[in-house]
Amino acid sequence: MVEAVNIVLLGLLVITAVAAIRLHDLFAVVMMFGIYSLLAATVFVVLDAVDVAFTEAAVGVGISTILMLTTLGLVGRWERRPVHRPFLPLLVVVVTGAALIYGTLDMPHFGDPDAPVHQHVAPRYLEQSPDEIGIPNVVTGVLASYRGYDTLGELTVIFTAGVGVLALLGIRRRRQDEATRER
Amino acid sequence: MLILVVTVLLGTMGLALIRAVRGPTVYDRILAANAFTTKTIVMVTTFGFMVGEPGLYLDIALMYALIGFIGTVAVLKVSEFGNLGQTRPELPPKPK
Amino acid sequence: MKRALSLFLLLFAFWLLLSGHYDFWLIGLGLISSASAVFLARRMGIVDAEGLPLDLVPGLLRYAPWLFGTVIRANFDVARRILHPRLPITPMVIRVPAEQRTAPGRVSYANSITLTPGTISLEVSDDEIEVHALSVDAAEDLQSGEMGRRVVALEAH
Amino acid sequence: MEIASAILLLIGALAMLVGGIGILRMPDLFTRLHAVGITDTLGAAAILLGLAFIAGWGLLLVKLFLILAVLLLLNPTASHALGRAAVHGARRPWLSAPK
Repeated sequence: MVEAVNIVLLGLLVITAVAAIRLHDLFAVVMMFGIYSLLAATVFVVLDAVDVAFTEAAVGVGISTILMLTTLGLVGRWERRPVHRPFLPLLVVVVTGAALIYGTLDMPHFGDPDAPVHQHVAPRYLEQSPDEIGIPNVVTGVLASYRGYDTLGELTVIFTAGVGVLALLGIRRRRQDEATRER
Repeated sequence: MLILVVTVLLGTMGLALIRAVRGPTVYDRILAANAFTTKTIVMVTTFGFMVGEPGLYLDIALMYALIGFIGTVAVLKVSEFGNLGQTRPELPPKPK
Repeated sequence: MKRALSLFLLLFAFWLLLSGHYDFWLIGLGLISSASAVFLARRMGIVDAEGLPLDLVPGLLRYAPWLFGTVIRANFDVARRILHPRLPITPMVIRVPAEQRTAPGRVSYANSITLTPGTISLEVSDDEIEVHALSVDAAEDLQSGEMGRRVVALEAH
Repeated sequence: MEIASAILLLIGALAMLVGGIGILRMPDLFTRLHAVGITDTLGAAAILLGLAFIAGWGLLLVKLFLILAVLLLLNPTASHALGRAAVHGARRPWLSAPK
Protein backbone atom coordinates (compact mmCIF):
# COMPACT_ATOMS: atom_id res chain seq x y z
CA MET A 1 0.00 0.00 0.00
CA VAL A 2 2.83 2.38 0.87
CA GLU A 3 4.45 1.63 -2.49
CA ALA A 4 1.14 2.31 -4.25
CA VAL A 5 0.86 5.70 -2.52
CA ASN A 6 4.41 6.44 -3.59
CA ILE A 7 3.74 5.56 -7.21
CA VAL A 8 0.61 7.72 -7.32
CA LEU A 9 2.47 10.64 -5.74
CA LEU A 10 5.33 10.29 -8.21
CA GLY A 11 2.80 10.20 -11.06
CA LEU A 12 1.21 13.43 -9.83
CA LEU A 13 4.72 14.87 -9.51
CA VAL A 14 5.45 14.13 -13.17
CA ILE A 15 2.14 15.71 -14.27
CA THR A 16 2.92 18.82 -12.24
CA ALA A 17 6.43 19.08 -13.66
CA VAL A 18 5.24 18.74 -17.27
CA ALA A 19 2.50 21.32 -16.66
CA ALA A 20 5.03 23.71 -15.13
CA ILE A 21 7.27 23.37 -18.19
CA ARG A 22 4.45 23.89 -20.69
CA LEU A 23 2.92 26.97 -19.06
CA HIS A 24 4.12 30.39 -20.22
CA ASP A 25 2.52 32.45 -17.48
CA LEU A 26 5.35 32.47 -14.92
CA PHE A 27 2.90 33.33 -12.16
CA ALA A 28 1.07 30.07 -12.83
CA VAL A 29 4.44 28.29 -12.97
CA VAL A 30 5.13 29.49 -9.41
CA MET A 31 1.81 27.97 -8.35
CA MET A 32 2.77 24.67 -10.01
CA PHE A 33 6.11 24.78 -8.21
CA GLY A 34 4.25 25.22 -4.91
CA ILE A 35 2.23 22.08 -5.66
CA TYR A 36 5.42 20.33 -6.79
CA SER A 37 7.20 21.09 -3.52
CA LEU A 38 4.24 19.93 -1.50
CA LEU A 39 4.16 16.67 -3.47
CA ALA A 40 7.91 16.18 -3.10
CA ALA A 41 7.61 16.79 0.65
CA THR A 42 4.79 14.25 0.83
CA VAL A 43 6.95 11.70 -1.01
CA PHE A 44 9.65 12.28 1.63
CA VAL A 45 7.03 11.78 4.35
CA VAL A 46 5.98 8.49 2.80
CA LEU A 47 9.65 7.44 2.62
CA ASP A 48 9.93 8.15 6.38
CA ALA A 49 12.38 11.04 5.88
CA VAL A 50 10.41 13.34 8.14
CA ASP A 51 13.16 15.92 8.68
CA VAL A 52 13.74 16.33 4.96
CA ALA A 53 10.00 16.70 4.49
CA PHE A 54 9.94 19.52 7.04
CA THR A 55 12.74 21.32 5.23
CA GLU A 56 11.26 20.77 1.78
CA ALA A 57 7.86 22.07 2.87
CA ALA A 58 9.24 25.11 4.68
CA VAL A 59 11.73 26.04 1.97
CA GLY A 60 9.84 24.88 -1.12
CA VAL A 61 6.30 25.97 -0.29
CA GLY A 62 7.16 28.90 1.94
CA ILE A 63 10.38 30.68 1.16
CA SER A 64 11.00 29.81 -2.51
CA THR A 65 7.45 30.74 -3.45
CA ILE A 66 7.90 34.13 -1.86
CA LEU A 67 11.36 34.65 -3.38
CA MET A 68 10.15 33.65 -6.85
CA LEU A 69 7.16 35.95 -6.53
CA THR A 70 9.40 38.85 -5.53
CA THR A 71 11.54 38.07 -8.56
CA LEU A 72 8.46 38.12 -10.79
CA GLY A 73 7.81 41.62 -9.45
CA LEU A 74 11.18 42.56 -10.95
CA VAL A 75 11.19 40.67 -14.25
CA GLY A 76 7.54 40.60 -15.29
CA ARG A 77 4.99 37.85 -15.56
CA TRP A 78 5.34 36.35 -19.03
CA GLU A 79 7.97 34.04 -20.41
CA ARG A 80 10.02 35.41 -23.32
CA ARG A 81 10.27 33.39 -26.50
CA PRO A 82 13.57 31.44 -26.40
CA VAL A 83 16.24 32.82 -28.74
CA HIS A 84 17.62 29.51 -30.01
CA ARG A 85 16.46 25.93 -30.12
CA PRO A 86 17.22 23.92 -27.00
CA PHE A 87 18.39 20.70 -28.69
CA LEU A 88 22.04 20.79 -27.56
CA PRO A 89 21.16 21.38 -23.89
CA LEU A 90 18.56 18.60 -24.18
CA LEU A 91 21.25 16.22 -25.46
CA VAL A 92 23.61 17.16 -22.61
CA VAL A 93 20.87 16.67 -20.02
CA VAL A 94 19.79 13.32 -21.46
CA VAL A 95 23.39 12.00 -21.53
CA THR A 96 24.06 13.21 -17.97
CA GLY A 97 20.80 11.70 -16.75
CA ALA A 98 21.58 8.37 -18.41
CA ALA A 99 25.06 8.36 -16.84
CA LEU A 100 23.59 9.06 -13.40
CA ILE A 101 21.01 6.30 -13.77
CA TYR A 102 23.80 3.93 -14.90
CA GLY A 103 25.72 4.97 -11.78
CA THR A 104 22.84 4.08 -9.45
CA LEU A 105 23.00 0.46 -10.67
CA ASP A 106 26.15 -0.05 -8.53
CA MET A 107 24.55 1.43 -5.43
CA PRO A 108 23.18 -0.80 -2.66
CA HIS A 109 19.51 -1.64 -2.90
CA PHE A 110 17.07 0.88 -1.41
CA GLY A 111 16.64 0.25 2.33
CA ASP A 112 19.32 -2.47 2.39
CA PRO A 113 20.45 -2.91 6.04
CA ASP A 114 23.92 -4.08 4.89
CA ALA A 115 24.60 -0.90 2.92
CA PRO A 116 27.88 0.83 3.91
CA VAL A 117 25.95 3.87 5.12
CA HIS A 118 24.30 1.80 7.83
CA GLN A 119 27.55 0.10 8.93
CA HIS A 120 29.88 2.91 9.94
CA VAL A 121 28.75 5.80 12.15
CA ALA A 122 24.97 5.59 11.83
CA PRO A 123 24.53 2.89 14.52
CA ARG A 124 26.64 4.90 16.94
CA TYR A 125 24.59 8.05 16.31
CA LEU A 126 21.39 6.13 16.82
CA GLU A 127 22.50 4.35 19.98
CA GLN A 128 24.71 6.90 21.73
CA SER A 129 23.42 10.34 20.81
CA PRO A 130 20.65 10.50 23.46
CA ASP A 131 23.26 9.85 26.17
CA GLU A 132 26.11 11.84 24.67
CA ILE A 133 24.19 14.96 23.64
CA GLY A 134 20.79 14.79 25.25
CA ILE A 135 18.81 16.04 22.26
CA PRO A 136 15.74 13.89 21.62
CA ASN A 137 15.92 14.18 17.81
CA VAL A 138 18.87 12.21 16.41
CA VAL A 139 19.08 14.23 13.19
CA THR A 140 19.26 17.48 15.13
CA GLY A 141 21.88 15.94 17.39
CA VAL A 142 24.04 14.94 14.42
CA LEU A 143 23.67 18.29 12.68
CA ALA A 144 24.18 20.50 15.69
CA SER A 145 26.82 18.54 17.60
CA TYR A 146 28.69 15.74 15.78
CA ARG A 147 28.86 17.84 12.64
CA GLY A 148 28.64 21.21 14.31
CA TYR A 149 31.43 22.85 12.28
CA ASP A 150 29.92 21.55 9.04
CA THR A 151 26.60 23.08 9.97
CA LEU A 152 28.26 26.36 10.90
CA GLY A 153 29.91 26.44 7.47
CA GLU A 154 26.60 25.68 5.77
CA LEU A 155 24.93 28.45 7.71
CA THR A 156 27.63 30.89 6.57
CA VAL A 157 27.01 29.88 2.96
CA ILE A 158 23.26 30.18 3.31
CA PHE A 159 23.56 33.53 5.07
CA THR A 160 25.81 34.88 2.31
CA ALA A 161 23.42 33.60 -0.34
CA GLY A 162 20.52 35.21 1.51
CA VAL A 163 22.32 38.54 1.70
CA GLY A 164 23.01 38.32 -2.03
CA VAL A 165 19.38 37.53 -2.87
CA LEU A 166 18.09 40.33 -0.67
CA ALA A 167 20.57 42.76 -2.20
CA LEU A 168 19.33 41.82 -5.69
CA LEU A 169 15.67 42.05 -4.77
CA GLY A 170 16.11 45.33 -2.88
CA ILE A 171 17.51 47.33 -5.82
CA ARG A 172 14.18 48.13 -7.38
CA ARG A 173 12.69 49.48 -4.17
CA ARG A 174 15.42 52.05 -3.62
CA ARG A 175 15.16 53.27 -7.22
CA GLN A 176 11.40 53.63 -6.98
CA ASP A 177 11.69 55.49 -3.68
CA GLU A 178 14.14 57.89 -5.28
CA ALA A 179 11.88 58.24 -8.31
CA THR A 180 8.92 59.18 -6.12
CA ARG A 181 11.05 61.65 -4.21
CA GLU A 182 12.22 63.33 -7.37
CA ARG A 183 8.72 63.61 -8.75
CA MET B 1 -11.19 2.02 5.96
CA LEU B 2 -8.10 4.17 6.28
CA ILE B 3 -6.75 2.70 3.04
CA LEU B 4 -9.98 3.64 1.29
CA VAL B 5 -9.78 7.20 2.62
CA VAL B 6 -6.14 7.58 1.52
CA THR B 7 -7.05 6.25 -1.94
CA VAL B 8 -9.96 8.67 -2.28
CA LEU B 9 -7.80 11.54 -1.10
CA LEU B 10 -5.09 10.70 -3.64
CA GLY B 11 -7.80 10.63 -6.31
CA THR B 12 -9.15 14.03 -5.32
CA MET B 13 -5.62 15.40 -5.25
CA GLY B 14 -5.49 14.29 -8.86
CA LEU B 15 -8.80 16.09 -9.58
CA ALA B 16 -7.44 19.31 -8.04
CA LEU B 17 -4.27 18.89 -10.09
CA ILE B 18 -6.33 18.60 -13.29
CA ARG B 19 -7.93 21.94 -12.44
CA ALA B 20 -4.48 23.41 -11.78
CA VAL B 21 -3.24 22.20 -15.16
CA ARG B 22 -6.34 23.30 -17.09
CA GLY B 23 -6.60 26.74 -15.49
CA PRO B 24 -7.91 28.76 -17.33
CA THR B 25 -7.19 31.85 -15.21
CA VAL B 26 -4.37 32.16 -12.74
CA TYR B 27 -6.92 32.41 -9.94
CA ASP B 28 -8.20 28.94 -10.81
CA ARG B 29 -4.68 27.63 -10.37
CA ILE B 30 -4.31 29.35 -7.01
CA LEU B 31 -7.65 27.85 -5.98
CA ALA B 32 -6.51 24.41 -7.11
CA ALA B 33 -3.22 24.75 -5.24
CA ASN B 34 -5.10 25.78 -2.12
CA ALA B 35 -7.50 22.83 -2.35
CA PHE B 36 -4.52 20.59 -3.08
CA THR B 37 -2.81 21.74 0.13
CA THR B 38 -5.89 20.99 2.22
CA LYS B 39 -6.17 17.52 0.72
CA THR B 40 -2.47 16.84 1.26
CA ILE B 41 -2.78 17.82 4.92
CA VAL B 42 -5.67 15.45 5.48
CA MET B 43 -3.94 12.75 3.41
CA VAL B 44 -0.72 12.96 5.44
CA THR B 45 -2.68 12.77 8.69
CA THR B 46 -4.66 9.75 7.54
CA PHE B 47 -1.51 8.14 6.16
CA GLY B 48 0.12 8.51 9.59
CA PHE B 49 -2.75 6.58 11.15
CA MET B 50 -2.59 4.02 8.36
CA VAL B 51 1.06 3.13 9.00
CA GLY B 52 0.42 3.21 12.76
CA GLU B 53 2.71 6.12 13.68
CA PRO B 54 0.45 9.17 13.75
CA GLY B 55 2.49 11.43 16.04
CA LEU B 56 5.17 12.41 13.53
CA TYR B 57 2.76 12.85 10.67
CA LEU B 58 0.46 15.12 12.66
CA ASP B 59 3.30 17.58 13.25
CA ILE B 60 4.02 17.65 9.54
CA ALA B 61 0.35 18.13 8.69
CA LEU B 62 0.15 21.03 11.13
CA MET B 63 3.16 22.68 9.55
CA TYR B 64 1.74 22.20 6.04
CA ALA B 65 -1.44 23.93 7.19
CA LEU B 66 0.44 26.96 8.50
CA ILE B 67 2.92 27.25 5.62
CA GLY B 68 0.38 26.59 2.88
CA PHE B 69 -1.67 29.50 4.16
CA ILE B 70 1.34 31.83 4.14
CA GLY B 71 2.11 30.76 0.57
CA THR B 72 -1.47 31.34 -0.62
CA VAL B 73 -1.68 34.77 0.97
CA ALA B 74 1.71 35.78 -0.47
CA VAL B 75 0.58 34.70 -3.94
CA LEU B 76 -2.69 36.60 -3.64
CA LYS B 77 -0.93 39.68 -2.40
CA VAL B 78 1.33 39.64 -5.43
CA SER B 79 -1.59 39.05 -7.79
CA GLU B 80 -3.39 42.05 -6.28
CA PHE B 81 -0.59 44.56 -5.69
CA GLY B 82 2.05 43.35 -8.14
CA ASN B 83 4.62 42.71 -5.42
CA LEU B 84 4.91 41.73 -1.77
CA GLY B 85 4.38 45.22 -0.42
CA GLN B 86 7.82 46.70 -1.09
CA THR B 87 6.48 49.64 -3.05
CA ARG B 88 3.37 50.42 -1.03
CA PRO B 89 3.43 53.63 0.96
CA GLU B 90 4.17 53.36 4.69
CA LEU B 91 1.13 53.01 6.88
CA PRO B 92 0.68 55.83 9.36
CA PRO B 93 2.01 54.90 12.82
CA LYS B 94 -0.55 53.48 15.20
CA PRO B 95 -1.58 55.85 18.01
CA LYS B 96 -0.50 54.47 21.38
CA MET C 1 -0.42 43.59 29.80
CA LYS C 2 -3.22 41.11 30.40
CA ARG C 3 -3.29 40.35 26.70
CA ALA C 4 0.47 39.93 26.58
CA LEU C 5 0.31 37.47 29.48
CA SER C 6 -2.47 35.42 27.91
CA LEU C 7 -0.63 35.41 24.58
CA PHE C 8 2.46 34.15 26.39
CA LEU C 9 0.46 31.36 28.06
CA LEU C 10 -1.14 30.40 24.74
CA LEU C 11 2.20 30.28 22.94
CA PHE C 12 3.80 28.31 25.72
CA ALA C 13 0.94 25.81 25.76
CA PHE C 14 1.33 25.42 21.99
CA TRP C 15 5.07 24.90 22.46
CA LEU C 16 4.54 22.26 25.14
CA LEU C 17 2.02 20.50 22.93
CA LEU C 18 4.38 20.27 19.99
CA SER C 19 7.50 19.50 22.01
CA GLY C 20 6.43 16.39 23.89
CA HIS C 21 9.66 16.41 25.95
CA TYR C 22 9.38 17.77 29.45
CA ASP C 23 12.79 18.19 31.07
CA PHE C 24 14.11 21.33 32.70
CA TRP C 25 16.44 22.42 29.85
CA LEU C 26 13.94 22.06 27.01
CA ILE C 27 11.09 23.70 28.93
CA GLY C 28 13.44 26.58 29.73
CA LEU C 29 14.14 27.04 26.02
CA GLY C 30 10.39 26.99 25.37
CA LEU C 31 9.82 29.70 27.99
CA ILE C 32 12.53 31.86 26.45
CA SER C 33 11.22 31.50 22.89
CA SER C 34 7.59 32.19 23.90
CA ALA C 35 8.70 35.24 25.85
CA SER C 36 10.72 36.61 22.95
CA ALA C 37 7.80 36.02 20.56
CA VAL C 38 5.52 38.01 22.87
CA PHE C 39 8.16 40.75 23.17
CA LEU C 40 8.44 41.02 19.38
CA ALA C 41 4.66 41.01 18.98
CA ARG C 42 4.35 43.85 21.51
CA ARG C 43 7.03 45.84 19.70
CA MET C 44 5.13 45.33 16.44
CA GLY C 45 2.02 46.59 18.20
CA ILE C 46 -0.17 43.64 17.25
CA VAL C 47 -1.18 42.54 20.75
CA ASP C 48 -4.52 44.34 20.83
CA ALA C 49 -8.24 43.58 20.49
CA GLU C 50 -7.67 42.77 16.83
CA GLY C 51 -4.56 40.64 17.18
CA LEU C 52 -5.83 38.62 20.11
CA PRO C 53 -9.65 38.79 20.26
CA LEU C 54 -10.08 37.28 23.71
CA ASP C 55 -13.40 39.10 24.20
CA LEU C 56 -15.04 36.87 21.59
CA VAL C 57 -14.08 33.56 23.23
CA PRO C 58 -16.97 33.20 25.76
CA GLY C 59 -19.60 33.94 23.13
CA LEU C 60 -17.87 31.58 20.72
CA LEU C 61 -18.78 28.60 22.89
CA ARG C 62 -22.45 29.26 22.15
CA TYR C 63 -21.96 30.36 18.54
CA ALA C 64 -19.74 27.51 17.36
CA PRO C 65 -22.26 24.64 17.71
CA TRP C 66 -24.93 26.61 15.82
CA LEU C 67 -22.44 27.49 13.10
CA PHE C 68 -21.38 23.86 12.91
CA GLY C 69 -24.99 22.73 12.31
CA THR C 70 -25.57 25.41 9.67
CA VAL C 71 -22.34 24.55 7.87
CA ILE C 72 -23.24 20.85 7.72
CA ARG C 73 -26.69 21.56 6.31
CA ALA C 74 -25.21 23.93 3.71
CA ASN C 75 -22.63 21.28 2.83
CA PHE C 76 -25.28 18.72 1.93
CA ASP C 77 -27.18 21.29 -0.13
CA VAL C 78 -24.10 22.25 -2.17
CA ALA C 79 -23.06 18.60 -2.55
CA ARG C 80 -26.51 17.79 -3.96
CA ARG C 81 -26.18 20.63 -6.48
CA ILE C 82 -22.73 19.48 -7.57
CA LEU C 83 -23.83 15.89 -8.13
CA HIS C 84 -27.11 16.83 -9.81
CA PRO C 85 -26.76 16.07 -13.55
CA ARG C 86 -28.13 19.45 -14.64
CA LEU C 87 -26.03 21.45 -12.14
CA PRO C 88 -28.91 23.57 -10.72
CA ILE C 89 -26.97 26.62 -9.64
CA THR C 90 -27.99 30.27 -9.88
CA PRO C 91 -24.91 32.27 -8.88
CA MET C 92 -25.62 35.82 -7.75
CA VAL C 93 -23.93 38.67 -5.93
CA ILE C 94 -25.86 40.18 -3.02
CA ARG C 95 -25.13 42.69 -0.29
CA VAL C 96 -25.93 41.98 3.34
CA PRO C 97 -25.75 44.56 6.13
CA ALA C 98 -23.01 43.98 8.72
CA GLU C 99 -24.28 45.44 12.00
CA GLN C 100 -21.27 44.37 14.07
CA ARG C 101 -19.63 47.18 16.00
CA THR C 102 -16.02 45.96 16.09
CA ALA C 103 -13.63 44.87 13.39
CA PRO C 104 -13.09 41.37 14.88
CA GLY C 105 -16.88 40.96 14.91
CA ARG C 106 -17.19 41.87 11.22
CA VAL C 107 -14.30 39.56 10.39
CA SER C 108 -16.02 36.72 12.28
CA TYR C 109 -19.20 37.38 10.31
CA ALA C 110 -17.40 37.48 6.96
CA ASN C 111 -15.45 34.35 7.82
CA SER C 112 -18.61 32.52 8.93
CA ILE C 113 -20.23 33.45 5.61
CA THR C 114 -17.26 32.06 3.70
CA LEU C 115 -17.06 28.97 5.89
CA THR C 116 -20.64 28.10 4.94
CA PRO C 117 -20.51 26.49 1.49
CA GLY C 118 -22.84 28.27 -0.89
CA THR C 119 -21.89 31.78 0.23
CA ILE C 120 -18.54 33.56 -0.03
CA SER C 121 -17.80 37.07 1.18
CA LEU C 122 -16.10 39.04 -1.58
CA GLU C 123 -15.67 42.48 -0.08
CA VAL C 124 -16.07 43.76 3.47
CA SER C 125 -16.76 47.43 4.07
CA ASP C 126 -17.74 49.26 7.26
CA ASP C 127 -21.42 48.40 7.24
CA GLU C 128 -21.92 45.96 4.36
CA ILE C 129 -20.56 42.68 3.07
CA GLU C 130 -20.66 41.78 -0.61
CA VAL C 131 -21.48 38.10 -0.92
CA HIS C 132 -21.32 35.67 -3.83
CA ALA C 133 -24.09 33.11 -3.39
CA LEU C 134 -24.33 29.82 -5.27
CA SER C 135 -28.11 29.56 -5.23
CA VAL C 136 -31.26 31.49 -4.38
CA ASP C 137 -31.73 29.34 -1.27
CA ALA C 138 -28.27 30.12 0.07
CA ALA C 139 -28.78 33.84 -0.57
CA GLU C 140 -32.19 33.84 1.13
CA ASP C 141 -30.82 31.95 4.12
CA LEU C 142 -28.17 34.60 4.58
CA GLN C 143 -30.55 37.50 3.97
CA SER C 144 -32.84 36.25 6.76
CA GLY C 145 -30.10 37.74 8.95
CA GLU C 146 -29.96 35.05 11.59
CA MET C 147 -26.21 34.57 11.27
CA GLY C 148 -25.62 38.32 11.51
CA ARG C 149 -27.74 38.57 14.67
CA ARG C 150 -25.87 35.71 16.26
CA VAL C 151 -22.50 37.31 15.51
CA VAL C 152 -23.77 40.58 17.06
CA ALA C 153 -24.72 38.56 20.14
CA LEU C 154 -21.25 37.01 20.08
CA GLU C 155 -19.75 40.48 20.40
CA ALA C 156 -22.02 41.56 23.23
CA HIS C 157 -20.47 39.12 25.71
CA MET D 1 -16.57 3.74 18.58
CA GLU D 2 -15.15 1.97 15.54
CA ILE D 3 -18.44 2.24 13.70
CA ALA D 4 -18.74 5.96 14.42
CA SER D 5 -15.21 6.48 13.17
CA ALA D 6 -15.86 4.45 10.03
CA ILE D 7 -19.04 6.41 9.27
CA LEU D 8 -17.30 9.74 9.75
CA LEU D 9 -14.36 8.68 7.58
CA LEU D 10 -16.75 7.53 4.86
CA ILE D 11 -18.69 10.81 4.94
CA GLY D 12 -15.45 12.74 4.82
CA ALA D 13 -14.09 10.75 1.90
CA LEU D 14 -17.36 11.22 -0.02
CA ALA D 15 -17.35 14.95 0.71
CA MET D 16 -13.76 15.22 -0.51
CA LEU D 17 -14.72 13.37 -3.70
CA VAL D 18 -17.78 15.57 -4.28
CA GLY D 19 -15.68 18.68 -3.68
CA GLY D 20 -13.08 17.46 -6.17
CA ILE D 21 -15.78 16.79 -8.77
CA GLY D 22 -17.21 20.22 -8.04
CA ILE D 23 -13.87 21.88 -8.67
CA LEU D 24 -13.90 20.30 -12.12
CA ARG D 25 -17.60 20.72 -12.98
CA MET D 26 -18.34 24.26 -11.85
CA PRO D 27 -18.40 26.89 -14.60
CA ASP D 28 -16.28 29.69 -13.12
CA LEU D 29 -13.87 30.61 -10.35
CA PHE D 30 -16.45 31.82 -7.84
CA THR D 31 -18.67 28.77 -8.10
CA ARG D 32 -15.56 26.60 -7.78
CA LEU D 33 -14.80 28.36 -4.51
CA HIS D 34 -18.05 26.91 -3.13
CA ALA D 35 -16.93 23.43 -4.10
CA VAL D 36 -13.62 24.00 -2.33
CA GLY D 37 -15.70 25.03 0.68
CA ILE D 38 -17.08 21.48 0.88
CA THR D 39 -13.66 19.85 0.99
CA ASP D 40 -12.43 22.40 3.49
CA THR D 41 -15.31 22.11 5.95
CA LEU D 42 -17.22 18.84 5.83
CA GLY D 43 -14.48 16.80 4.15
CA ALA D 44 -11.60 17.79 6.42
CA ALA D 45 -13.73 17.97 9.57
CA ALA D 46 -15.37 14.56 9.14
CA ILE D 47 -12.09 12.79 8.33
CA LEU D 48 -10.17 14.42 11.18
CA LEU D 49 -13.01 13.71 13.64
CA GLY D 50 -13.11 10.12 12.42
CA LEU D 51 -9.38 9.86 13.08
CA ALA D 52 -9.93 11.44 16.50
CA PHE D 53 -12.14 8.46 17.41
CA ILE D 54 -9.25 6.15 16.53
CA ALA D 55 -6.66 8.28 18.34
CA GLY D 56 -8.32 8.06 21.75
CA TRP D 57 -7.52 10.45 24.59
CA GLY D 58 -4.13 12.11 24.63
CA LEU D 59 -1.77 14.42 22.82
CA LEU D 60 -2.84 13.05 19.43
CA LEU D 61 -6.42 14.16 19.98
CA VAL D 62 -5.32 17.70 20.88
CA LYS D 63 -3.13 17.90 17.80
CA LEU D 64 -5.92 16.62 15.54
CA PHE D 65 -8.26 19.31 16.86
CA LEU D 66 -5.49 21.88 16.43
CA ILE D 67 -5.10 20.94 12.75
CA LEU D 68 -8.88 21.11 12.34
CA ALA D 69 -9.03 24.51 14.03
CA VAL D 70 -6.20 25.85 11.87
CA LEU D 71 -7.91 24.58 8.71
CA LEU D 72 -11.30 25.99 9.69
CA LEU D 73 -9.82 29.38 10.57
CA LEU D 74 -7.38 29.80 7.70
CA ASN D 75 -9.21 28.26 4.74
CA PRO D 76 -12.15 30.70 4.70
CA THR D 77 -9.65 33.54 4.99
CA ALA D 78 -7.77 32.21 1.97
CA SER D 79 -11.05 31.72 0.04
CA HIS D 80 -12.16 35.26 0.82
CA ALA D 81 -8.76 36.64 -0.18
CA LEU D 82 -8.94 34.68 -3.42
CA GLY D 83 -12.43 35.92 -4.27
CA ARG D 84 -11.48 39.48 -3.43
CA ALA D 85 -8.28 39.34 -5.46
CA ALA D 86 -10.24 37.93 -8.41
CA VAL D 87 -12.80 40.75 -8.21
CA HIS D 88 -10.02 43.33 -8.02
CA GLY D 89 -8.32 41.59 -10.94
CA ALA D 90 -11.48 42.40 -12.94
CA ARG D 91 -12.87 38.86 -13.05
CA ARG D 92 -16.63 39.25 -13.17
CA PRO D 93 -18.56 36.33 -11.71
CA TRP D 94 -20.64 34.28 -14.11
CA LEU D 95 -24.22 35.15 -13.12
CA SER D 96 -27.41 33.34 -13.92
CA ALA D 97 -30.22 35.13 -15.73
CA PRO D 98 -32.59 36.71 -13.17
CA LYS D 99 -35.81 34.79 -12.77
